[in-house]
Amino acid sequence: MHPFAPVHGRELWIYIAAATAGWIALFALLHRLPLRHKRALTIALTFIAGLFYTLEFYLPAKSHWFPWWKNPLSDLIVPMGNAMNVIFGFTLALGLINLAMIHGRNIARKRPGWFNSAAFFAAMISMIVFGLWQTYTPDTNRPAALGLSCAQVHRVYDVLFNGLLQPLGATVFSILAFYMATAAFRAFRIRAAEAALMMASAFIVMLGQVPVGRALTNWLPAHGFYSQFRLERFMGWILNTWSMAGVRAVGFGLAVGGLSMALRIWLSLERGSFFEMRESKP
Amino acid sequence: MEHANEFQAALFLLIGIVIVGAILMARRGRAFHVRRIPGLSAIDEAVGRATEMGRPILFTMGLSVLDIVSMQALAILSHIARLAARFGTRLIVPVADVPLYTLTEEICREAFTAEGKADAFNPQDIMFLSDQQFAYGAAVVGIMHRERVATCFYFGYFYAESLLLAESGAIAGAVQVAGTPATTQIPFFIVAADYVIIGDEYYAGSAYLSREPTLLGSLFGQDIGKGIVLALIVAGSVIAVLHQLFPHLVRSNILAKWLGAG
Amino acid sequence: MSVAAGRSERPRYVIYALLWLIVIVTLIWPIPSPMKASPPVRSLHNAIEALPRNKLVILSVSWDVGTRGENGPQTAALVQHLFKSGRRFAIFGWAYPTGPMLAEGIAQSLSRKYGKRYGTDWVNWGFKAGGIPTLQALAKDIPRTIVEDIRHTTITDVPAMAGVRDWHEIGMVIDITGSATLDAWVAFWQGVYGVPLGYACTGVMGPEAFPYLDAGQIKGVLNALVGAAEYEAMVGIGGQGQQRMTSQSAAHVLIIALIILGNVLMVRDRRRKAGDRG
Amino acid sequence: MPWYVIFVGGIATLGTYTLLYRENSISRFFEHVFVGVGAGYGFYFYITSIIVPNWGKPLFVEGKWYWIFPLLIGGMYYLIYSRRLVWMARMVMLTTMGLYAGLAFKQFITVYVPQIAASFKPVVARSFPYVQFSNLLFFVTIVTVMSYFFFSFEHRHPLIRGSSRIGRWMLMVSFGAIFGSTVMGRMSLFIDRAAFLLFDFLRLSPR
Repeated sequence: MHPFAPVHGRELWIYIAAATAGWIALFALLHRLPLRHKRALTIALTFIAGLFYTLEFYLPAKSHWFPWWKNPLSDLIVPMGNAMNVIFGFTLALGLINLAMIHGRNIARKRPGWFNSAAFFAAMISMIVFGLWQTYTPDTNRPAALGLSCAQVHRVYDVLFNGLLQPLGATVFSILAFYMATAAFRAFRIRAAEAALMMASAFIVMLGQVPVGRALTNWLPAHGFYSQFRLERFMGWILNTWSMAGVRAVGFGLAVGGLSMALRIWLSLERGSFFEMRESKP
Repeated sequence: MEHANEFQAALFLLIGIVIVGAILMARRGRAFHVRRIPGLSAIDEAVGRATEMGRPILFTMGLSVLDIVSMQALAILSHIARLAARFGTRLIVPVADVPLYTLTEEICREAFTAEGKADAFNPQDIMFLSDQQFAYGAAVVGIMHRERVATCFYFGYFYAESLLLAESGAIAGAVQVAGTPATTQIPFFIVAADYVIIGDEYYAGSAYLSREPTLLGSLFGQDIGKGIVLALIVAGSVIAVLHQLFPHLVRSNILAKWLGAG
Repeated sequence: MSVAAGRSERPRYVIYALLWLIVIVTLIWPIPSPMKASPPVRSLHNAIEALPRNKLVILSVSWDVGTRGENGPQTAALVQHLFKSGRRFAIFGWAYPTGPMLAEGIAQSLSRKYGKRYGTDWVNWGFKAGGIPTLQALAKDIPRTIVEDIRHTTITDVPAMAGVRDWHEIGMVIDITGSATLDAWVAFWQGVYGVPLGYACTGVMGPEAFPYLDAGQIKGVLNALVGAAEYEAMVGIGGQGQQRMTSQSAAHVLIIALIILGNVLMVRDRRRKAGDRG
Repeated sequence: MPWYVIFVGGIATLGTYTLLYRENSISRFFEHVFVGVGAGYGFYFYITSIIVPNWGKPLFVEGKWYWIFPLLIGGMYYLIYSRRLVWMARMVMLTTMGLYAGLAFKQFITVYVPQIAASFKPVVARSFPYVQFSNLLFFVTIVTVMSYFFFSFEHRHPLIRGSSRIGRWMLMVSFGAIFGSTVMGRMSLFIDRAAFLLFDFLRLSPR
């Protein structure tokens, strides 16, 4: 029988247990290797992983000279993507553990403000509980559990999502508008000609975007040569020509820089304790 | 374009080989030059000012997490920490990421030890504050005012907190030096800080200070890569002009076709 | 130090109060001002109008609660245009788990006005992790990558998904975003398969979109709330964007005035100091 | 939205805005609640939107036993908390980074090569002088800005020195555009909250 054929029932569990045991045994063996060999293994794996997408793209799909050629890696794109989706799905709880550790420590040591950490846990747990609960119960008046009806479960979730998560997140970020306003008055000093040029460009963009700025140059004709000097047109020209050229030039620099960074990672040329897998000192 | 054409693959190979070649040459001991970067010379001056005034220096990497950007910031921090140790100036480093925090402390301790001032190193001055953007921002602002810092350094990847930090530093009257690859935050540093290291200069700066052969070689290779891109743009523009002026001689922009456009 | 800090607190409160005041006043008493769509907005609108009707549009919702004030009205304007012109669309998220839920709320509340129903007129693919490898897989096999919609129906059983297998059935992808997601769509969809791409982004990222627009990699740009307002005007609907333009104008004028005032005061202080010395 | 949702939302909004006065216990409380519901939402959503349909279904319903491997690989990330086994976590992370490196090579061609081709603009042409001027400005800007970002030699030659100096000036126009656009975005965020407080929470309506 094909080893990757689907299996069911008890057989499935045996397969899963065997695969898990095999995996653990493999890594228990690898763990005994000296660090040098572990590093060599990592270098090899990193290289192979990078090679996958590189060859998939740079090898042609079909070849004129070799009619039997077909890029073999293209068929693996879908399974690879689905596997990465799930692998990342499993790792995304890492951030949660980090947060739980910080706040758990605050509560355990009764640090000042520990009740805020308790509020963190209360909010997190109720979101998880009611989120899962409302997903798997229909929105009806039937009783669910704990004296709550199904509709009430949905209502609690509504409060958590639309009453807390949405307004809190939006408000926290909107505070930036206030910081911007005070910084405009207290910190944005035009000390050099460079900053003056920047501010001129910024003022044109700020005014050209909004009705009040556009109204300033309404007296200019809507067509013909002078229409180019209407604020909204002028702003569009700055964004699309002048500023665009600068942004694109910076982008080319970043692209080559990104390419070199990717090469360094792929070929394990990067230095530093993380990349060389050195044990950090206790 | 599901797969690269020959010209695209050749372009990628050319730039890739140049970069890797330069890195390997640098590692074999070939010395590469890095040009003077104005913002960097300001670092020594800014440390000197804090020493004269007898007030502390603040170094922040914003919300950076442990990655390549922050590792280059640590190279700059190491340089600043050695200067601070030499002059006996206090250095405060608030961090927003736990793994980065442990590495930061290690780097500072090493820098103080290298200057023979291991006992002057105060681990309390390297601190983890919070990984929440505004909680971190507010706490750093608090430190700036309480400790009356004379100099602020901003190196790393910054988000919206850059505005809050640079404003408070400016009000505190500190000399501020900033460098970040985050293009969107550079404008705020330009108006509120004294010296700004722009975009790619950030990577050059850390290579310059750390003298790490891999980074120096990579920088040289990137320069050649950028040179190739620039040469393509100039050549393509010349062909575009010829195409406009003599349409029957130059039928189309062949270079653009090779690159896969149109 | 406390004296200096105390003194510097006063202008802070005055500025905060001013910002509150002008925004509240202009929200309650807005001055109606017709918006004229700029070329990047118009070209996105026209690109959607030119789409064949049998193709699906992907709304990639890469924003979360933090940028709701900008991306929310953009999403609403685009959804209304798609409803109005009778084009099916799929809501999909791969950057923030909240995104597809927020967009679903917007689509739900607008669907009544246009008499549209979930499942036949739009579908919600929910959130998928895995980043770029997942996007690549999506292009080659949509049902196997998505598996279930947000209501846990098997994706091939949703009427709106009839006949949708891979990128061939996708007419356009519109990336509505508050973070750096554009490169991924350009690199692994538009650049590879030539699927047209639309873009709606926050103000911070607006200027960085124009190199892509110039190279034809994106069809058009909605930049922040102003982009939403212009799009509403273009489609001929009312909406939050246009309602809030007076406040937006007032806030911009306030910022410009504060920068100028701050610098005038600096110059005056400097002159006074120079005068004391002389 | 039902009234109780709006009521809770209004209180949460006002509570967060007390931060504008100064750091205080109310704003800190709401900040923690925000982080809590955010983290909780992410967790519950990953389970219902990814783990159950994309992993549980093929593994347990369809019997594809090899789907156990993503769990084993994903689980290795958690070993970063163990000092002895951290090498496994680093191995998985570096392999993933290698995978992304391969993607970056593709990205270079599909994102930036078309932009290089789009930069071939005729500086001299038989078109409107306005278009020609724009093309010239574009060409000068892109060349000078790129020359500013050359690092491996001193900018001594007057040509390169002049070019890189002009490049830095040209960059200021781009930074100004980013500045102006950022102001616009930040203000929209506040206007959104103010509109919520006025029209939903206080039930006023625009005149």
